Amino acid sequence: MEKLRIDPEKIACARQAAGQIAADVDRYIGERTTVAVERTVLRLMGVDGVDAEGVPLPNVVVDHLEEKGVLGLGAAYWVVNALIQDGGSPQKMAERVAAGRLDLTELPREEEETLRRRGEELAREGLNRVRARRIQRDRLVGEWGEGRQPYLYVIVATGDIYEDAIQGKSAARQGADIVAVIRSTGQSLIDYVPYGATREGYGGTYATQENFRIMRKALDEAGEEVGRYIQLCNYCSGLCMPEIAAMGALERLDVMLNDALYGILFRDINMQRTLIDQAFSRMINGYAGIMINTGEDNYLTTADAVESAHTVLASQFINEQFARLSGLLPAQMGLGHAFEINPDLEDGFLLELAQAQLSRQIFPEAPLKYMPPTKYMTGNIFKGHIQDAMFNLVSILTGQGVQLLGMMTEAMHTPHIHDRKLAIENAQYIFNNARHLGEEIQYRPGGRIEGRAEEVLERALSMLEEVEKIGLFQALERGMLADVKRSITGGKGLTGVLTRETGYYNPFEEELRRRVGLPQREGWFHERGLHAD
Amino acid sequence: MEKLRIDPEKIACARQAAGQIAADVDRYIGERTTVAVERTVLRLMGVDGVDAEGVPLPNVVVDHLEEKGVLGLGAAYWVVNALIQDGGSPQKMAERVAAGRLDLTELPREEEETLRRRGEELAREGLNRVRARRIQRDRLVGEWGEGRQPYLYVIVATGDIYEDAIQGKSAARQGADIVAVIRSTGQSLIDYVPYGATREGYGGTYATQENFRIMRKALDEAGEEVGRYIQLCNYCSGLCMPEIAAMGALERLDVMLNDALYGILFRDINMQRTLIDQAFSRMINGYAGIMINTGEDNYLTTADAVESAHTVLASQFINEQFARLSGLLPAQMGLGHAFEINPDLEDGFLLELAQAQLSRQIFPEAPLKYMPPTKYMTGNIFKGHIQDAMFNLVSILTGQGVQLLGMMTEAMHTPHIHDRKLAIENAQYIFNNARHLGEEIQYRPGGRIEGRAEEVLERALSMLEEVEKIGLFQALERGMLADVKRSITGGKGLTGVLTRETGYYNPFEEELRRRVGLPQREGWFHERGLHAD
Amino acid sequence: MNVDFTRIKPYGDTMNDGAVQLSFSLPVPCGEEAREAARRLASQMGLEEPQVYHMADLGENFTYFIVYGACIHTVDFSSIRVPKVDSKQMDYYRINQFIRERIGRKVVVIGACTGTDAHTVGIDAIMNMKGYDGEYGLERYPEMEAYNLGSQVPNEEMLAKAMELNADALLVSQVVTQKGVHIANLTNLVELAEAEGIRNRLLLICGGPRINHEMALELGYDAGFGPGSLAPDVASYIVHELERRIREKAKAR
Amino acid sequence: MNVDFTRIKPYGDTMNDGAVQLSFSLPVPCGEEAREAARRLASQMGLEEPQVYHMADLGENFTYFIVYGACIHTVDFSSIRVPKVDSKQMDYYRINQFIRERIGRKVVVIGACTGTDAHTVGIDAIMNMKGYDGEYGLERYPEMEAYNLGSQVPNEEMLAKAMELNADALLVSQVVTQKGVHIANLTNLVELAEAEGIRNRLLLICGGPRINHEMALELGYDAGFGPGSLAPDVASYIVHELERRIREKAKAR
Ligand code: B12
Ligand code: B12
Ligand SMILES: Cc1ncc(COP(=O)(O)O)c(C=O)c1O
Ligand SMILES: Cc1ncc(COP(=O)(O)O)c(C=O)c1O
Repeated sequence: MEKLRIDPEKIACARQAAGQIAADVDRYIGERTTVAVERTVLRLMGVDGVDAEGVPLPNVVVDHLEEKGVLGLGAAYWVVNALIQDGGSPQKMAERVAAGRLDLTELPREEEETLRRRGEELAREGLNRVRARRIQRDRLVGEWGEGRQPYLYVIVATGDIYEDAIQGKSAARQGADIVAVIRSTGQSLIDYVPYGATREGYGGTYATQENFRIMRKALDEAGEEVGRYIQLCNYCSGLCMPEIAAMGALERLDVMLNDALYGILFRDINMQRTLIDQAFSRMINGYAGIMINTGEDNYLTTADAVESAHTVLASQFINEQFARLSGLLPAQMGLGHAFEINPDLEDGFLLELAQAQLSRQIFPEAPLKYMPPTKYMTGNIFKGHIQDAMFNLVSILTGQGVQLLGMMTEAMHTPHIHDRKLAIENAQYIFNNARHLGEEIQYRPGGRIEGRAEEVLERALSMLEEVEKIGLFQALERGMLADVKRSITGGKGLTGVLTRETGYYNPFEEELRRRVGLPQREGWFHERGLHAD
Repeated sequence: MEKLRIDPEKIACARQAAGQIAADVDRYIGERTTVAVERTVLRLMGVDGVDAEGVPLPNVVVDHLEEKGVLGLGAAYWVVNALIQDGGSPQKMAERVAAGRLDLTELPREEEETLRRRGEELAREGLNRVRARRIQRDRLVGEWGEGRQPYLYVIVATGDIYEDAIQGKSAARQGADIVAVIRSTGQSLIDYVPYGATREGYGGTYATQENFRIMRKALDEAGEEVGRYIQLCNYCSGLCMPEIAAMGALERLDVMLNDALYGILFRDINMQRTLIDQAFSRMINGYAGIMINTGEDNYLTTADAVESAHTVLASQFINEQFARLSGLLPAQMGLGHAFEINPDLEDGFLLELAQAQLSRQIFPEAPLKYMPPTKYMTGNIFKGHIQDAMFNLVSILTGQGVQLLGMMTEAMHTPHIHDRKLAIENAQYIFNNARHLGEEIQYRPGGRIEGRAEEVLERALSMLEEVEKIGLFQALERGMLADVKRSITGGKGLTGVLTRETGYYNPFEEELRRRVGLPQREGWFHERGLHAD
Repeated sequence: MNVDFTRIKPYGDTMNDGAVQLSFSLPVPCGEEAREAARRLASQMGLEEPQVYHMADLGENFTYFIVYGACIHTVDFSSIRVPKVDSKQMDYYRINQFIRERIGRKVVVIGACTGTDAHTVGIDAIMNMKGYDGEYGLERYPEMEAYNLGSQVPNEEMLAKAMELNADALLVSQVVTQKGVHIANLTNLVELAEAEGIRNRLLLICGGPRINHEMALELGYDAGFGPGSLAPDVASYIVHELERRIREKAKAR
Repeated sequence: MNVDFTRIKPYGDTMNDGAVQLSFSLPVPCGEEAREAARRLASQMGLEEPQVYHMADLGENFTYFIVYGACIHTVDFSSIRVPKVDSKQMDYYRINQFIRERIGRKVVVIGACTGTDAHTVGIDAIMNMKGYDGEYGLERYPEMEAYNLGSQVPNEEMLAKAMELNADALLVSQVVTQKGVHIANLTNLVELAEAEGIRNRLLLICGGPRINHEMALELGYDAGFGPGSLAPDVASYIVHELERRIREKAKAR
């Protein structure tokens, strides 16, 4: 139902501008890879574990290749070569590299065709494991059922994965549909993924494959008992973005925070690095049937929610296009926005409603991820609790997809076990008590709400047109998003960006593109060749 | 703005039926008086204080006349007679009766005209005092300003008038517009008004004239400081209904709980008694410029709010007509209703909205008094606080007049000092944040909300038509209201009902009717005479 | 996570973190000294690192606080035993059958909301014909004679009625609890019953939102029923206890 | 109402009624024993007649409680003294004037959100050109050289910068406080500064939502600023303290 009369022409123009912006970037990143992408390839081949110093084996192998200056051909090239020459598994091979007993670059080089055959085989095996997890998810959802939208999404963030597991199970029993394990501060800036079960993080728990497993098991147990598949969420973000995608795909995560720009803007990660990483990570997420959640909500923690509402919308358009380029379906696009308007603003609720309804109409198939009030939450837990109630009301009124539940204790600590209970009760009460209100009300044509929606769309459109003109990199340099200026060569992780050399080989990307029905990069190389002459 | 399309014909029919119901009762009560009415006459003449045993002088005098079997002529008759014969003030005269030094019935009897002259004089004096208070209120409101509707209405109920004063001032500073002092349990059933400042009540504080004064002073102090006239409310209800009206008029109360049926249904007060008392009490309230609050909300504490919604509406119609007959203006009719639907009902919010909007449209000029959730409030203060928020939202959406603020601690205790603060914050946040939402939304024609409103009106109408047929007394006997059956000769206070004998004299009623522009009862006597033949 | 049930502590997100939320007002003007006073109070209550997260001026020199802290106290959960009404729970049909078979006469029950209390919804829930929450009230029970006297019934009147009807059980509801008025009222009824010499002939049962069995025993009642009680709970108790007493009396003879 | 300020108590609706609201969870299964455990815990905290008004099963053998009771503890309000940053509060213009007149050179200030903390809004509020809540940030002050290093700045880097720029004051923001990470981080900075031998040449100032002046002093800082602080608060403190130190040093020579 189109509730706000907004100009479809403007929506189409905005979408087209975003498409162009993403396409430009895609052309750029198609020529590059990163250490994280290469480590991901290794992980998908089954490389796991750490060396004697605790360095993850994917890092050991990639560092080894980088040291030798040969990573531009892709880690897969060297590993597959070694496997053919030397036999064994990728894991064994990595262990030998770690032990200093193997130099991948010193082995004789196989012919391309042999390499390709073995590489494709490995890719199929790896991705079949991913597919198996996806099928398993579908089966469990079928068996146990699942919550209805808006999904109740809560976080656990004790820092200790075993406490997280308890809190997650408790949340499931309380009614949560999605449980996200928040990451420890700082993890996003470390250029490897920690290993094993971890018990001390700050403000969150480290994302490790073992931790993923522990949580998955806990939520499956609870889900089976409560008769509702409980979705597990983590952060596919930071310097290890695609690796985490791979880990999540292998451990049956269901939802991933995964934004094309977040790391650049909020973690000062180099923009080339993040844009390359996100593309590969999203292919994996897409294929794994994972729903991504983008991070537009974060804009409003530093910028003003009324003033900068259009930047959220503009970014949603961009995220949508990047997602499309990685083969994500609209139903997997949990585009983010947030209820962050100052609660003391007269008629602020009307503006929130306008924005939420606008997003709903512009992205009709996306399970929009709606973030709760955080910035204006204070130590007054009682007031906070009703801010959260109003947030829940907007959601049920406008049909959001994922409701990241607000906690009355937002201003003090990551959620305590009962904070979640109260938050879930809050949402359940409001959703149920006003279930069909959205169907029953109409917005006054030309009124404050419709007017606001128009204004936001208008401003998003002109921003996108501007970005399209100068390109995304320039736009980021000028601070057009979130008021944050980033330089194309600044930020963390730039050294991990490499140009793909001729002969670069990534069988997983190829296989993914094949399976998802995306055009091959090679195809694009050719195309470019054509365009170039 | 007519937001729900409801049949004006049905509204008119319902109003007419209620008019007939009230007119029938009015005919009946016009022939009767009560001990409370007579005590009120004395109070308006200035009789106050207690005798040696602590019995209020108005009671002493009225009991004296009743004992002598002469109250049917009206207390005024005897007192005015005594004043003319004996000189002195009504107060002095009452003191002498109390001391056993004067038997009013033994004095020689003056001629009617002399009596009338003196009686009218006393009435004018008494009512001039009331008028002065009213003028004073208007002046103070002009000087200090006042809150905007929906007024924030809170209660104090410590049992100790001095604590009440503190709590009331604190509430005023927190933002309250109306402060009500809740009465101690049991006061409504005692047939006299306690005297002096009182410091121990249960679940509330006794209504006494001195207590009124103490609170009035406290709220004036606070009001002047905060720059907002703070309205004082009490309970004009129970066996002393009209006396309390007089006390309130004299002490500049601004709002009075005052319902034509509440005492009958919820306190088992005899129906004749209450109906006679309410009529006189409302004349006083009307002239004093007091806003009354009716008690339809109470129906929903015993009956189900979905099932019995129409009884609330029906009763509002009846209360409106009784109020009209006593000269109250629509702007003084705080007709009651309540947010008492089970919060766990799917779409319950839609039903609440329908009811509130319906009342709004049917009584466009009345400052509707909207009561918060009470029955479904539990020890879960957090859930309770958001139930209150939704209640506040309905109010601002539908333009209610008086918002009796819900307290998160409803299920445990009368409000603590900070409960009020949190409740006020709640309302202020919601009212401000969604200030013009009501203007911006429309209800889907023929939708769930409109349908519900129609249904409630329909059922109220047929109920009123039924009551019109059998008369209000019969209807009460059959338990048609609030599921409570009362007999016409049952309940408390029947012995206090008297037939007005020929020559019955009540100069205050006459003067009130004159000043308010109501027809005199005498006129009505004539009329009846006409109809009778 | 291992829990030591002899020393349990509040839990926020880590075993034994002691997390507790508090709120209260103090009769002091709002300001840093007030905040410190709140902190000290919380300390005395055994909260470590008390944090005043919110402070609001209530006017008239009162200040409101929301505080979190880590509680140092522990409770031995393993040793807790709560006295409960321990009669076997039966349903409507079984109760009536029980009366027919084991008592052999109608059971007479009188209920009321006593004193100045006018909250009848609770006692009605237990007694009314139409029932509550899916359970018929005692008036519906064919093997019971149930009288609901309604609200604001003086204790004297209730006892007089008990003697008149030769009641087996009195059901007293008390909802208003401000300043302990329910305690005074309930105590008064027991005293009157004792003075009349009929205490032992009656099952005295009280109920209400702030009543629990343990407290009822302390007040001299035979049983107490709190929030959420339903007719079968009370009836089960009544008939079992009645039968026990009848049996005992028979034995004594 | 007379208040005895040497013995203040929580207040609900009657002086000294002690009314306190509590909520917490216990790692025990929901039930009557859990309720009793909650009551006992509240008793130990000094609440008389603790009432568990709400109890909720959280699953996994955890139970949540909302409790009210009457606190027996009292606080001597009359003796409370709270250490405060006590420099005279000046505004933007007066501060710059003060620097010109009494210090005679630009004041160099470095700010950062240190460690792994990325919450820059607070430090930005104090430093950013455009200001916050109607007050310009330090970057705008003509008589100050203000450097905002941003977020996730290692302590070492911050100190290196301080030496490089010959800073007068370091402004450290810490917002994440879980498991005391801010304490560890703030302490580490002081230790590093001492190790470098530059502690005395610097004003060390910290701030954040859980910081207060008293605690900052305890951690070895010169001052601490909590929620709601604004640039002029900090700047007033800095310039006064700096002037005092300069004067003292001059005297010492
Ligand atoms: C409905 C209601 C009213 C209605 C009562 C209508 C009626 N006919 O009963 C009206 C509007 C008339 C009313 C009036 C007042 N009320 Co009132 N009322 C309530 C309310 C909202 C709900 C009570 C209720 O019906 N609960 C539902 C029933 C089913 O629950 P229950 O009583 O606990 O009963 C269950 C069990 O306890 C048990 N049970 C109860 N009794 C018995 C007895 C036996 C023998 C057994 C076995 C079991 C049993 O079984 C029941 C079913 O499970 C409460 C607030 C709240 N949400 O609780 C305030 C509340 C009880 N009222 C309160 C007050 C103060 C008053 C007034 C005194 C206010 C005033 N000054 O005007 C008046 C005066 C009444 C008087 N004289 O007593 C206070 C009491 C504060 C306190 N703790 O002392 C409350 C808590 C509200 C508040 N926060 O201020 N009230
Ligand atoms: C905005 C925000 C974010 C933004 C930050 C954006 C940015 N660039 O700053 C984003 C979304 C990125 C974010 C991320 C995270 N956040 Co955050 N975030 C918040 C939030 C909502 C508001 C903080 C804020 O901006 N306050 C407004 C400013 C103006 O207030 P302030 O910081 O108190 O500053 C004032 C004073 O304290 C003082 N001051 C502050 N610093 C200084 C310094 C000096 C020298 C002086 C003089 C004064 C001073 O002056 C300021 C102005 O008055 C809070 C919740 C809340 N409502 O408080 C959570 C919160 C702080 N975040 C939290 C967490 C856990 C995180 C994450 C770790 C979660 C995760 N695992 O992903 C991440 C990681 C961030 C990291 N590495 O540090 C927790 C911290 C829990 C705790 N107590 O430890 C909070 C409390 C939320 C919660 N309940 O979980 N967050
Ligand atoms: C898209 C996205 N990624 C990641 C994060 C988490 O931050 P970090 O990078 O510190 O794990 C967020 C924060 O909410 C986010 O929105
Ligand atoms: C109209 C009316 N009168 C009086 C009261 C108060 O009851 P009481 O008669 O016990 O004072 C109420 C209760 O809310 C009411 O609604």
